[in-house]
Amino acid sequence: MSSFDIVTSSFRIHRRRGHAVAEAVRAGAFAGAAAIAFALVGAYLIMDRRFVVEDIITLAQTVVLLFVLGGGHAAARSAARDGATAATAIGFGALAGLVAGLLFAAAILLVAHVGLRSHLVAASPMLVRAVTFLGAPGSAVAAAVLVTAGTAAGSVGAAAAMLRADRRTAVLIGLAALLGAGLFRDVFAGLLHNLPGLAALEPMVFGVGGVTPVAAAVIAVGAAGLSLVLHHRRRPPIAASTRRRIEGVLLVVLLVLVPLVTDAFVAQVAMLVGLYVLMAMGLNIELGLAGLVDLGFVAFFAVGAYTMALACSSDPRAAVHLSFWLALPLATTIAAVAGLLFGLPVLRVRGDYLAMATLGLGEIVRVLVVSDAMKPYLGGSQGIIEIARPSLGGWTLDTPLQFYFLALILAALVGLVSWRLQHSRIGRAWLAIREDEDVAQALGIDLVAAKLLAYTVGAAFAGMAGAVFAALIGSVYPHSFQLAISINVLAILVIGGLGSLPGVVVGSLVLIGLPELLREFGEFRYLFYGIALVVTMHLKTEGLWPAVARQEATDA
Amino acid sequence: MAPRHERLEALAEWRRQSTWVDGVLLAIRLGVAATILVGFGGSLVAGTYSIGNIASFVVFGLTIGCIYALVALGYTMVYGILRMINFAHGDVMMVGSFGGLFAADALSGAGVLEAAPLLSLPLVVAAGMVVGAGVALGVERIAYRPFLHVRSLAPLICAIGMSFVLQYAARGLFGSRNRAYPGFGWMERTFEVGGLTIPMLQVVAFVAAGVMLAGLLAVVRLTRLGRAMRAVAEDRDAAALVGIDVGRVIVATFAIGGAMAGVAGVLYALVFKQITVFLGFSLGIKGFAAAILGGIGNLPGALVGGLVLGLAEALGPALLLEGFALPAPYQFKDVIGYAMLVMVLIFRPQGLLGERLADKRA
Amino acid sequence: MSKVLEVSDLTVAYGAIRAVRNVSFRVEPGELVTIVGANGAGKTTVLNALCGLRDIRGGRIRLGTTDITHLPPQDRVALGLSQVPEGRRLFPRMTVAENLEIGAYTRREAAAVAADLEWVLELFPRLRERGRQLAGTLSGGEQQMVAMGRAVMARPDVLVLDEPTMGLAPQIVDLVLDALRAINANGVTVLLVEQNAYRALEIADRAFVLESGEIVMTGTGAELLDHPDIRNAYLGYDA
Amino acid sequence: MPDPSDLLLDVRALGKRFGGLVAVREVDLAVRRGSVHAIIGPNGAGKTTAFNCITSFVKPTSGRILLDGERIDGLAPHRIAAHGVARTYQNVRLFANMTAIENVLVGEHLRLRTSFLDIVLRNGRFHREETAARARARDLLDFVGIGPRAGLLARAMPYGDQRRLEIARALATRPRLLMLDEPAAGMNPAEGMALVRLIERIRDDLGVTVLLIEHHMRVVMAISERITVFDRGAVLAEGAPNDIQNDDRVIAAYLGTRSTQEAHAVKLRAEARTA
Amino acid sequence: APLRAETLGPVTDELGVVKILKGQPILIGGYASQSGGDTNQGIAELHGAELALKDFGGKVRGFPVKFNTEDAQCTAEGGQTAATKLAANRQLVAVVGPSCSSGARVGAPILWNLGIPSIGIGATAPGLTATDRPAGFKGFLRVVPNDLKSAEFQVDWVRSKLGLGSVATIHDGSPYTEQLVRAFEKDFVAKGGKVVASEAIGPSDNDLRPVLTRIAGRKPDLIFTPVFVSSTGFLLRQKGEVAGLKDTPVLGGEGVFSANIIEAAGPAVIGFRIVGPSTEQFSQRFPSFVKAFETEFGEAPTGGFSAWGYDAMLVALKGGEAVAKADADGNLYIGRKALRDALFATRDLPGLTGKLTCSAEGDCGASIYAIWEFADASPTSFAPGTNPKKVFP
Ligand SMILES: Nc1ncnc2c1ncn2[C@@H]1O[C@H](COP(=O)(O)OP(=O)(O)OP(=O)(O)O)[C@@H](O)[C@H]1O
Ligand SMILES: Nc1ncnc2c1ncn2[C@@H]1O[C@H](COP(=O)(O)OP(=O)(O)OP(=O)(O)O)[C@@H](O)[C@H]1O
Ligand SMILES: [Mg+2]
Ligand SMILES: [Mg+2]
Repeated sequence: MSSFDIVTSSFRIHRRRGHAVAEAVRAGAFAGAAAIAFALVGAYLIMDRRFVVEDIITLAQTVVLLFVLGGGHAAARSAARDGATAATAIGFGALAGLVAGLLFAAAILLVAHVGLRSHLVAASPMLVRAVTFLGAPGSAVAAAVLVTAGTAAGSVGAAAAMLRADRRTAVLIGLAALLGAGLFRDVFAGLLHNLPGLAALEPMVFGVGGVTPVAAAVIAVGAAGLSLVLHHRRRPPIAASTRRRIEGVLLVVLLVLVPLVTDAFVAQVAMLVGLYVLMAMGLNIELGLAGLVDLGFVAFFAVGAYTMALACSSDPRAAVHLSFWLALPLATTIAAVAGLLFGLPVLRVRGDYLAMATLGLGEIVRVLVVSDAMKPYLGGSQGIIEIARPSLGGWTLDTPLQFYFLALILAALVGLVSWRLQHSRIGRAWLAIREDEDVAQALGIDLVAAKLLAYTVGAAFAGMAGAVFAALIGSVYPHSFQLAISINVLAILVIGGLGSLPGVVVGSLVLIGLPELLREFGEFRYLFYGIALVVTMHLKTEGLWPAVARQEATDA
Repeated sequence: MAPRHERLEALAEWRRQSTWVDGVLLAIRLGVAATILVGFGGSLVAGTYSIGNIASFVVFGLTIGCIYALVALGYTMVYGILRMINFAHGDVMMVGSFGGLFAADALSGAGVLEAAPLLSLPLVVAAGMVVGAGVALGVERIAYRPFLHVRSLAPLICAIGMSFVLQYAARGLFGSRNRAYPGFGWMERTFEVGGLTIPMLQVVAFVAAGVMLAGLLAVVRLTRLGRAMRAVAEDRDAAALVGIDVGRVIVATFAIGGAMAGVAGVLYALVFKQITVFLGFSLGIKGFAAAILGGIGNLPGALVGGLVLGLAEALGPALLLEGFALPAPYQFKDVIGYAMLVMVLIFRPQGLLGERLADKRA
Repeated sequence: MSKVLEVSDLTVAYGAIRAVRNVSFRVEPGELVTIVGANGAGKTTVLNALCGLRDIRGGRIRLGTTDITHLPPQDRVALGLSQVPEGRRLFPRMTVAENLEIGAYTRREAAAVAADLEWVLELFPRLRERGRQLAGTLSGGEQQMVAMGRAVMARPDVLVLDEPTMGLAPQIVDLVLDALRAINANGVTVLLVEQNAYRALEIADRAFVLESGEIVMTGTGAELLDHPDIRNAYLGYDA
Repeated sequence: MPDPSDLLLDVRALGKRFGGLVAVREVDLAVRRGSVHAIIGPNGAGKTTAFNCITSFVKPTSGRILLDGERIDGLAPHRIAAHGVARTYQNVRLFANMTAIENVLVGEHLRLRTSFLDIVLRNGRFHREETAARARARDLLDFVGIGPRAGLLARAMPYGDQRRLEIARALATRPRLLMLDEPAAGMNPAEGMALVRLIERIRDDLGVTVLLIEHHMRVVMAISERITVFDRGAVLAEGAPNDIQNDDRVIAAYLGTRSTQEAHAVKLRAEARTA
Repeated sequence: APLRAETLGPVTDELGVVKILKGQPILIGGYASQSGGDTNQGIAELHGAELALKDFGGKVRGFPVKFNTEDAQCTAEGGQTAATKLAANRQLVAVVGPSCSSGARVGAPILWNLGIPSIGIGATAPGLTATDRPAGFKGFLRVVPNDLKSAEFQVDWVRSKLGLGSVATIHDGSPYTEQLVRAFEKDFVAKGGKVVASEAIGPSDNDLRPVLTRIAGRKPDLIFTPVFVSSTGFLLRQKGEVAGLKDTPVLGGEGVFSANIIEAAGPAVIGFRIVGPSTEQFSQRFPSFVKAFETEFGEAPTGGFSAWGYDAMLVALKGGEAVAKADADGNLYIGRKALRDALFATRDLPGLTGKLTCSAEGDCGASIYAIWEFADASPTSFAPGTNPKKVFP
């Protein structure tokens, strides 16, 4: 057993619950602490620059509000579980909100009047100013306003908890829709702009930084209403398999249509998602099927990219001058060979040892590529530039959208191959190795051959992604091939659901797509990314789209 | 030498039992040996470095090796019990290092640091340990405990997530500038042993690593908690069945591992004198490498792994690459480290002191 | 010193499948009770639920005067409920001696623990010479002996065993069952699941028959031993 | 001494040491083609270790192992499987997270021939082979009596079924020699007798030679043609069931004089004879 | 959509016109490395730009200016994505950034193909403003000087002023430092000097003593290394521990022109020299800029590039001010081509680093250099003029 295998025990560790008052204070304290952390880490200020609803509420305010709403909600739920009436429960929510508000206000007063800045750089007058609504920044009035607002928000959260389940969902969906619209303003604005006939709507719905107030009301109410209507329409029950199929079709439609009708940026992001899908499918063969951890996966991506560069660039280092269409299979093949070579020495290494060995190999490749010693062949830190774009009969691919469709086609192809391999004797052998190497071998499976095949196929997929990547960017630099990419691909697999092909797509959408959309929060992007990883795993431990719905939902 | 026919027979026997993979592995081994020989020989011929230089390299390597070892100890502790790499460990170390810094700043502000440097050091280290342990507990609470009963890689991904969170939260909270670590007068001294200048700090690092290892070994081998830890490591359900509170044992392990990271963080800062919020990532990887090299789950292995890795990095470019006349050989420092790691794993897939991963019991 | 074990309406499910349904029984202090049942009847599931290794869907479990339904496993051990689990579940990389010693994890009185250790070694002399061998390298039968010894080391009021004779040589089976009787004679309540139904019924005061997760029959050991259905289904006389 | 060409498995002077402990010493074992041969002996006598040596799970310290006259010792485990040796394990070792039928299909791996290209192209060859393999897997599950549980995850199955599944998986490799390590453990006497019938069918219907380790004397006596008794790593006795049963040394070392189990076994054999 | 001539309100422009409704803000974009290995640099640059906007009053022609920033990391794909994202907003008039040449190489054409000029901060690669650069770079300017120029200056100082004959160089594998080192070496050799060691390290290396030992064996007269703050700190501190290097001077790059290097290097910073802007403006204004920066963002700039961010923003604002035209209703119009031309026509604009004058290729850097030397090891003593003090010219 190791990190990359299972870890399990049959019993859970339960938290002992306290009295409702204690639980409310606890919930409030959590909300308050979250808000304080959010402020002191500096995220408040950067998110305060973005409006959700134009000129009315900023993203930062929304986040803090959500913390407190959540605290009130949790307090009320826990009170209701102990049998409190709705009114009392709301009282507990208010208590939680009060605690949160007090904590937050206290922290702000501390920031305003005690110099914390030598250690906490974000504890700035600007922060105090930003959270002040009434009164002088840092004054008692300002603090009182915060406390009042906290109490109110806690009560509202609690009140929401007292709603009937369907209404609660409706409220939640309404808010989520609004938040989504505000957060991804640029995407939706682009969408409106491009959809025929809707272009005129754009300035009505979106201001410069967020949703206009009127549109906000329409969106929130509309989404909530829709949710209620859908909930109450009698639907014929859908079999799980049909449902999955429908979801699958929807996913494909989404993948094809959305980039078409939005702007270049969405296409660009979609393109990156596509490349990660290719890579993740490769790693899925290694890790998801054969259980071989590979933290040096980025090396194959690099091999593909550099092969493309050396085959299609006008750089003097370029060995040959091929067209993209010839270079692509060449890059794939060379990456596959690299996979084979990688696999050979580490065949007998297992589990975490394998993780480290591959990580080491990946780093070796990266350093080689950046090194002065290899500069005459690989360009060193200046990389290789001016890689020709693919062209087909005089028509050159150059927009992100075109590349996206290229990636999509390749991903579909690779997905098909993956699926076929998975459901064949080879795939079964891989699974068996993952489960118990010794037994698999005793059943006649040649471990060496099977593992090498997994490495080779996985590497080929990654190399293909790398080749497309190089052609898209038009240049390759060693700094694009960091360890972080390997880790990212691993996270995609697990978040999506290990061993699941649709999971790979969903995982890439979430882990590549969303952070791209959050690019504007620059320095906090990885903070949010980290939080997203944690939260996703807590909500969907098996991944967002697990391989097969195994029957043992509650079981060890 | 055995008679000819016996040798032939042995060869035939080898051929009967081996496959092409054995051949390839043999070739790799020979290739490695040849490379090392050529590089080493070439380096000797090149004669860039004096014996004194090499001796200094050994001292450098041992110092950084001690730090790797301390990080590796934390990994190995947690791994031993959960069979899980704590990916956030490097960042726990970073936060611990900041804890020590703030304590030192406070002490310095109160004038204690200058007045009683000998007394202040334990206080600073303790601060690092407490902060490290605290953060490690947070990591356990968020990334491990909720997943004790499920079968998935979720803890691993959560730990990676926590690593990002710690790094970038620290950046947001403390800023991204490099921070100077205060020196403790007596530690800045050096002394001579056989013509070799040895800084006091190096000795401190060495002693610290040794003491920590001894302490951990004592805990694991001799105490009730230690025995419970080993039991939980082997079979969590069975441990619960003999009355061990599994949750508590895991918490204790994380706390110890975190404290270890705190020590490593402070020690790192004392040796290298400046810290940033990003130091955790690369040191974390090195610590992981050291733990694997020594055989993960094995405490003495962590020390050995750390020292060997440190030595390889310090000596490798000088002793191996010089012979190949490569430009900028120190760019390959990490390559040497990782290559050595991979080589060791080829020869000993279980690490230097590790036990065979799977004794094939049927 | 011995405690009553009372189970009422116990239901345990794996996902949608309810493997144990509304099982109720009571084991009186000092009794030796056995559960008999075919493959997959739910015996192991019942025992795991008793020891807290399995979340239960419904029902109550009482040990003496304490309701232990929602206690974590280690607290149940401290209250005097010990299990010899199916498949032994030793700590393979700890020595035999360590495995035995850790069985007494919840106990602090060193002298009494030492005395119990001596007793275990008398029961299984073979283990004496193996004290320093890693438990994982023992043969299957030797492991089973350690597993029993480990559970006894906790000096339980109620001892629960899941197929303790599995994989034991016939001679040792005798020995183990004798030992079990001796333990029981010392005042320890015993709940035994055993595939060697003949021997189990022979030594049991009372027995239940579990079929598809439900108790379908109860009686004294001797009664059931002579029951034709039992003879056919579990003793194989019809073969 | 039987005719050598009659021997399927011929183990000569097998030895295995673990550090200072000699687990198997100078063991000779001859298993006749088409027979059911049992190994019994006290716990820790080295029975499982001998199995492990034969299947290359551990490397023997000394000795030779011949299958059908061909040396197989020292070969990698998958090559031994390819020679036609399959086994089950004392502590069931299934692919816990795969379904029963998938477990069996893995067993068939050795006999499947579709190439990488066939699989990627999903051509007729692939479909033919895959269909046949699945059909065979179902047959095998039916054969061992767990056909209805084909879709269940292995780890969700009760212990006894897991043992049967393990046998089915081993059979899927189409072995010449099937080695079973305590197949009746965890089964009650009635189930044990069902197992006896299964093993007989394996020998008679499938023509597979069976070598088994077992402590359930009823099973051993009811089924085996020859029995080898191990004690402390060495062969204590070898012979037909009747001789073994009455061998004083065996009784002293293994069966135990008071063994009621043995008495039942005798009774059962008597019943089986008369039937 | 391809760019075409357009007339909106009072403005006609061959590449299109941005119309800003009354009360709406003018959008300026920014992209720099805010995550990954070069985080500090990018953040400092963007913060510098924000300060410029603040100093400018936050408005152009009475219209508030909004600064939208994106993370470009320090990679080509980061630059590409950030630029694409910025370009998706059609209201954007100009962009400040990026920090790295790799990002500029991909990002600048994306922006310019949509008529958006960009002003590079840390992108120093000579090719970006070469006369034969591709058309996509015709809208790219930079306030940071081209590597070739700074190298020329430094070599001149080392060779002609100090008269040193041999150097050792160290870079950290980043395109920026490697390029500077190569330019320096080339010039140095051309001027008759000798490069006795050309070493490289990794950006996260902390024990540089072995590589310094190797250099010591070559006995250079000077070590030239433009690596960043952490590495420079390690290098300066550890240099003393390596026999034979104690007195070898070190010349660093602009990337460490900050208070932080004092903290990083401790006492070893004394005598350390770096290259930096030489102008009057710089000497006068930089200290107060650092103060303002610290009040605003909690810590002083950690690297040396914040001043370029400031100047880039300044150029953009000035350009906007020059070409924006209001109509009778109070809406504002900015012609894209006009703005680009106005930016390229920047002359003697008093920036933070000096008077900015843009060449026809887009190099706007003041390129008047000085060598600065640190004289005090107290972190609070950072004040260009006294610590570090100008030693040449
Ligand atoms: N982890 C699991 N997931 C799903 N179902 C399970 C699981 N474990 C057991 N079951 C099911 O629960 C039922 C009872 O199993 P249990 O192991 O308790 O039987 P048992 O009586 O102990 O059998 P045996 O004598 O073979 O040990 C069986 O039908 C089995 O398939
Ligand atoms: N890997 C090992 N290391 C050390 N000793 C071992 C190892 N494997 C087995 N042994 C020892 O070898 C002896 C023979 O063990 P083996 O498992 O072969 O016994 P067995 O005959 O199968 O017994 P059982 O019937 O109890 O399963 C035992 O004393 C055991 O402790
Ligand atoms: Mg059972
Ligand atoms: Mg055995």
